[in-house]
Amino acid sequence: MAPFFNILLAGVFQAAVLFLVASGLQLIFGVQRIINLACGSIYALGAYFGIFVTSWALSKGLPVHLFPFVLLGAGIVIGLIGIPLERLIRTIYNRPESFQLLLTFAVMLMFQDVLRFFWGADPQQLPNVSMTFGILSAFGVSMPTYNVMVIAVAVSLAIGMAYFLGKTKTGKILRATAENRETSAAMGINVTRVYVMVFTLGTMLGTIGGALVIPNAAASLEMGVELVVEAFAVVVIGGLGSMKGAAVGALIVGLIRALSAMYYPEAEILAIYAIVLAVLIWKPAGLYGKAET
Amino acid sequence: MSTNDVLLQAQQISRHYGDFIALHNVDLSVSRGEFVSVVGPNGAGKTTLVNVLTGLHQPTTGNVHFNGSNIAGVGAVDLATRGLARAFQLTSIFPELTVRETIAVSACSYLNMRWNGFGSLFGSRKVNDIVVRTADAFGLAPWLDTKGSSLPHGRRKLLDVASAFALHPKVMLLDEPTAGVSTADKHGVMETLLRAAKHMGIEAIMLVEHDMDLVSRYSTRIIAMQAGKKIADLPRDEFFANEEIISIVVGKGAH
Amino acid sequence: QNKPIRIGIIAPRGGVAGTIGECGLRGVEWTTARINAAGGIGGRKVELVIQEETSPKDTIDRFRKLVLQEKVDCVQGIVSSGVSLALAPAAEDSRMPTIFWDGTTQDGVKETMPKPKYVFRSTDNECEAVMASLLAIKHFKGKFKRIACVNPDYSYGRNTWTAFQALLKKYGIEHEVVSEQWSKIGNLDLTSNVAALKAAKPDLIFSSLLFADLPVFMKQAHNAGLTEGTRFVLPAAGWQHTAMKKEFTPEGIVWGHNTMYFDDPKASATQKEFVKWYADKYKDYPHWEADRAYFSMMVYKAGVEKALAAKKSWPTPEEICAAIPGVQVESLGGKGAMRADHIANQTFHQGLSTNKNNYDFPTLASVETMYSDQLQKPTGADFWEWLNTANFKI
Amino acid sequence: MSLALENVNVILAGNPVLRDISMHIEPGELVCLVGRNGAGKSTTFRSIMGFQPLKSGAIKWKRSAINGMQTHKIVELGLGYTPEGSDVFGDLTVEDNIALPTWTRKSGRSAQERIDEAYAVFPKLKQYLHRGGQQLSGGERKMVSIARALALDPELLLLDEAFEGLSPAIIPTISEGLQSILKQGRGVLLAESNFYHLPPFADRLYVIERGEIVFEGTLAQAEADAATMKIIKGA
Amino acid sequence: MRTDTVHSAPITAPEELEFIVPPGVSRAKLIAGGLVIAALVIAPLIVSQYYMTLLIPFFAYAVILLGFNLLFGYGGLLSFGHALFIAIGAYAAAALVSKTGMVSFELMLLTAIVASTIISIPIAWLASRFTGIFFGMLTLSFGMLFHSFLNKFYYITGGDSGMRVPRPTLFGMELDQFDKTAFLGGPFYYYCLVMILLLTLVMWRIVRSPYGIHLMASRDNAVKALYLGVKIRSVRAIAFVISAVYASIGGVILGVNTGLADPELAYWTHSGHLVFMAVLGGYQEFLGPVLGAFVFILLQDELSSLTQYWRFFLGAILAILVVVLPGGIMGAVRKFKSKGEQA
Ligand SMILES: Nc1ncnc2c1ncn2[C@@H]1O[C@H](COP(=O)(O)OP(=O)(O)OP(=O)(O)O)[C@@H](O)[C@H]1O
Ligand SMILES: Nc1ncnc2c1ncn2[C@@H]1O[C@H](COP(=O)(O)OP(=O)(O)OP(=O)(O)O)[C@@H](O)[C@H]1O
Ligand SMILES: CC(C)C[C@H](N)C(=O)O
Ligand SMILES: [Mg+2]
Ligand SMILES: [Mg+2]
Repeated sequence: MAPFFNILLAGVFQAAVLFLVASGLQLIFGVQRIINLACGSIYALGAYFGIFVTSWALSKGLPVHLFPFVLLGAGIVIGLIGIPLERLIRTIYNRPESFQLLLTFAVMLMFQDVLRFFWGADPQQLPNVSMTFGILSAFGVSMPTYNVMVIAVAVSLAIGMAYFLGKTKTGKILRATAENRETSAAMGINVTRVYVMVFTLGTMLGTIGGALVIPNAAASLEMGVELVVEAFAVVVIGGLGSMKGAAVGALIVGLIRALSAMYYPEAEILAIYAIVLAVLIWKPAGLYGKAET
Repeated sequence: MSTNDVLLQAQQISRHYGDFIALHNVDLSVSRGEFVSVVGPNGAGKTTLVNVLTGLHQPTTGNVHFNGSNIAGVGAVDLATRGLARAFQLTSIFPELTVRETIAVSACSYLNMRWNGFGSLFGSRKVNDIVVRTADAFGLAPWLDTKGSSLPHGRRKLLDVASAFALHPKVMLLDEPTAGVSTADKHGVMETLLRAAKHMGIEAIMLVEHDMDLVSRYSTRIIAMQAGKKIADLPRDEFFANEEIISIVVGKGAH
Repeated sequence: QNKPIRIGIIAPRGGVAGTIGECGLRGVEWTTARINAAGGIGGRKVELVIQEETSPKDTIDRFRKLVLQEKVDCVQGIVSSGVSLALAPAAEDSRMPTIFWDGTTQDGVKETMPKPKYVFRSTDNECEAVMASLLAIKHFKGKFKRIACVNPDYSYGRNTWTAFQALLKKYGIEHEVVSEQWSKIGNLDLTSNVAALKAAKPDLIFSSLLFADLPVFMKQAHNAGLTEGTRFVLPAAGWQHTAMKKEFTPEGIVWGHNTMYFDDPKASATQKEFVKWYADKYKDYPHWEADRAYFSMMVYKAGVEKALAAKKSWPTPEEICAAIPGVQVESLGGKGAMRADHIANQTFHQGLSTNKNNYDFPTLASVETMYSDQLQKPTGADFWEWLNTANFKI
Repeated sequence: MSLALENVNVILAGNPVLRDISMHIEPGELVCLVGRNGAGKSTTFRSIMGFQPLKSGAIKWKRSAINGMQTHKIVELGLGYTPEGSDVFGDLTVEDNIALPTWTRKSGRSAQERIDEAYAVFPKLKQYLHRGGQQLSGGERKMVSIARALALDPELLLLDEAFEGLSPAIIPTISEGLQSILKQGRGVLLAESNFYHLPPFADRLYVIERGEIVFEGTLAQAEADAATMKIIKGA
Repeated sequence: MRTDTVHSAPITAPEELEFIVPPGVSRAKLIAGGLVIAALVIAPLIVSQYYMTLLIPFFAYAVILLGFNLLFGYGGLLSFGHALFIAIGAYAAAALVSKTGMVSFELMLLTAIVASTIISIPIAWLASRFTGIFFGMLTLSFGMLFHSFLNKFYYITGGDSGMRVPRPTLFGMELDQFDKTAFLGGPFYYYCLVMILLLTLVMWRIVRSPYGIHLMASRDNAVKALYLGVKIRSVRAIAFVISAVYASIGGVILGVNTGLADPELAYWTHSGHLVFMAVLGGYQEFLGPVLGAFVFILLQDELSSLTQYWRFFLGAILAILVVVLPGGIMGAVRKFKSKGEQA
């Protein structure tokens, strides 16, 4: 039984990272009705930047057990790139969806080369710091403590976001802005600020995801383009714009990947799309999405 | 009036939203030659009623018969082909299509040409006939090649209704067709409508309206709703003679 | 005749294979400078025209541009098998001398380009797996029974694994496959594969993962405790050798460096010079793709000069291509030659790894080399049949 | 003087939609902007609220120009607006819709006070507190929309088609509400296309036709003017 | 009776984007079209061999985008997985050859059409329930599903190495007096030219037919369309199938040009390029996307030779175009023209 739980836990870890990126996607979509195809690139940027800052800090004598905080900090700082990005995307808020998709697609194209320009074509990685905190194990089930920390971060962000959007005044203001920009402005909401805030926050979730995954992985030019598709699968399964959907969707995708790696490796990617299709047939708007029109 | 003349009939229809009952056991019928108005305070359930009658919403209970067959939930397309058409409370047009094209959409449905993917649309005499006749009836002829989104507000409303008329329906449901239309234009719109209805052979009209002026001028029969229930269903003159109902609908001391 | 020779180079710069292309391009840079400093090829300077290798569809267009627009004399490069497969017929058709650096995991190693006139291809990508399998048998025989793999999910990954099992069978090594993990190239989250492997409790793990995938796998495997007591056979470890940090890589791995091992004590002076230049300039240690680039260029040079010597005037592309088979060159990683069927023979370097060195990644405790006439199927043979009948010297 | 438009011109897609509009509203005044569909009423409102850039002219609030300012800044200064189509936030409950303005604008009065005042005009809304905006009927939305603007605690309230879609039964309630708003010293600018909806206690009337102000005066003056009546009431 | 009591405000054009409405063909347009065709006919005589080889992928994308735009421009459905059908076309051609040994181009086209029809019908059935971003994501999922199928089922599809598409015969003729470049720039070029003209004509008829108007109605206002008797699901599904067939025809041409059917054809970024081309050219116009394909191919070709950071510049140019030219190149031309007329 223990191996089975180990696999489940591996899936949960994948889900945690996927959730961070997908929730950024959801937040931006939820409020701004923009599908950010560049979310993968932003994730990659978080990864590269996280490595860059953390290795620099370690070389300057940072105590190793502080590295998660440096990573998190790097993710947050580089997430500020959302501010200029929002400035670019602001130019097409009034256009049809296809334009927003395309503009973020353009950003994605550019990002690959920007990353290559700064970091070259070789994949980058951190020294093996993820074992700094050892392994947590119980009943034969074990997992690196660092991974547990990442899961904890994702879960607390999930709960925090749900509370923030559902219960706080700012959250309600965001939701109002999501629905009708002009009327929100007429209610005294500084829409520009809300958009900058949301886009930056959404970007930050992505960069944090990228930074946190790094001790276990490496940063490569392709990582973003690959991730987009998975993040989309999460979002489609969970329902566009729903935070709960992002969490459940990420969990489903993470677990499916893990379980199929164990029991039926041929199906890994296919299984994800099979679920996507099944969900869309059964619940066209996704598990927690609102129906269209 | 024989029962054969009944075109649209709803029996005991209800619509629930969770605990809230927006429509409660309503019976009604519309017969050939009638102009039935539905009135009632805000939130009385008028729009819900139209939505159920036109299959946009399933009734929670009860059923709706049109022209003798059950139409509960048959879907909008089927309704349109059977001869039940509607215009919306908020103006609904095709922003990028011209008046000509908009009316042609209905014409193609009516003539069942919808799967003709290779014929020239306006090369067809039949389509052209319907387009020109309908546009004429609604005074839209000068705008034939204007896009819907470029039409003045009032014309848009007419186009919305005209395109529904071009389906040559038996019964037409109109949800506040003059909402937002200025006083100066309201009667113009209504008269255009009625004239067109006659011209295009529409057999009965059902109207949802707050403007009692319009209601009293054009209706043959009036249904009053309140809190999801039908509280009156009377010929026009009897309706306006009933002080109690009038005060519910119009309020006390209104003009 | 004093016009420079224009050589088109096609190599990936972005995407997953960008890192491989980069090393090859650096190799070409160095090689060209060196050739030009020594007077060029047949007295003509070499001029490079570089294009990027992307999808087969777009790379074909780049190739045609080199041929028709840039009027190059020769095209070298190509890393991915898919692209080389599309390009070979086009090169034949346009009579363009074309030498592939790599990218010859061809359709289950069947020859899809019989009797080429203009196209020269590299050694089979499976050579390194054959050699690694032989070394695994030599060093680990009797020390394992339960085997598992984690390989890239495409032909290269599948062929290497099948070859390993075939050789175990051929040498009567009793074994049991307990898990097969396939990972999409570029997938950097292998935690579930690691968990699945861990559950299978293998004695030996064979992995031909490439690029960053391998170090990431090793790191995750190490952190999950999978590296303890498990033997590893990593024929492609040398693709990312500098990323395989000691802290998560155990010693004693069967470790492939393909056709060049940068730290080979027996290396030629040329290789040492190159490695030094590379390390100084790029703060990194080169791998085999630089050698492939060097080899391709030197083979072309030798062919041109051979044809020139025979003819005394500048040879046609046909004459150059006819001259190339049979030429021997001393490549960076050791001796190499072009076979009559236009397939390269080169020297492969592998061995058991050690962490006792001055780098932060493993090197070879002792270098074993094999010439690819030992590792590669002969002309016209079927790879899988040949594996069964070949006489390997273990 | 509180709000003044001075020779405002607005061009939309190449067409002059507002031409040299000048008008003013004083504290405590109820002013109606009357005109047929498409005359330019909503455009006037949208220009005031900063949604619509001017071609020329100026819009002044307490003598300083507000045209070109961001909408939320204009709101901050004390203008409240209900758009033509109500635009209730469908994702928020009625309660949140009405409370929202108290979070975004400080007015010196307590939030509770402001909210209570809004419900006082439409007590019926208390029945739907937890219903989502999406689930309301057309008329209910209108009520929420007006109540919401009131909760902003504005000095001047701009109501675009306040009575559209409202049942005659409820119109007196709103009229009363309007009067109580005026009594607090607030100004109201009301756009209306329905002559019969014009509140008898309106102080002044502007009649707009094809983007031009063609009449200014009291209701009585308007009723006396045949040309004006033809425009707003039809023949 | 007053028929004209409804006040007529000045007629204004909307500020938002204009969508395609089938325009009449003006004489100027006919002449321009004639010139372009004439130029294409004599192209092999004047255009350098290399640029001739670029015209073949251009033809392929022209066909693909004609179909794509039926869905996107006329149907309002943005597919982010349309490259799937390009791949189906290319693989169908390859499979025909590997299974039967037949290398007839006509048979390749036929196989592609049959395969894309069969495969697109269930997808169309499902996808026609959706619009907007959901449609985009669903099609993206199908595209990626097929992409991973191509890789996973390598014993059928050749996996990452793909399947060879050998040089075909045209009307049974071998034409081996031409080498491949000459073949592509000569007989194959003219063959494709005629084919694309025919396919353009067919598409032109479709968008101006009764069916076409129902498709546009479903794009503009689905609920209203339903009440006017438009069977929006079927209308959309049919558009999807037609556009899939067009894409597969383009796929065959691409396959022949490359000589290979490979999984990258189905990758989602390839679909992104299609959208790029459509928007670049202007999807509000019948031929806008075709123009977009032309410009895209030249742009990518030039940029990738100029700099190794061509993706960056491609992205930057795209971003600028998206921001400043909402109507694409065609939209800009039209704006310019109408300014000229006003002056
Ligand atoms: N989805 C829903 N969930 C809950 N209640 C709903 C929903 N839709 C409508 N209602 C309620 O049902 C009642 C009837 O609504 P309906 O739209 O039919 O009223 P109406 O008579 O058309 O009013 P109006 O004249 O204001 O348009 C309203 O009180 C409304 O709030
Ligand atoms: N975005 C736009 N682009 C072009 N013209 C517009 C636009 N919005 C409005 N118009 C035109 O401007 C004129 C004035 O419109 P406006 O909405 O201000 O009228 P209104 O008086 O509020 O009418 P209604 O009673 O119908 O609400 C109309 O002719 C309208 O067609
Ligand atoms: C260098 C390697 C990437 C080559 C391998 N044969 C490939 O296809 O793609
Ligand atoms: Mg209603
Ligand atoms: Mg208005």
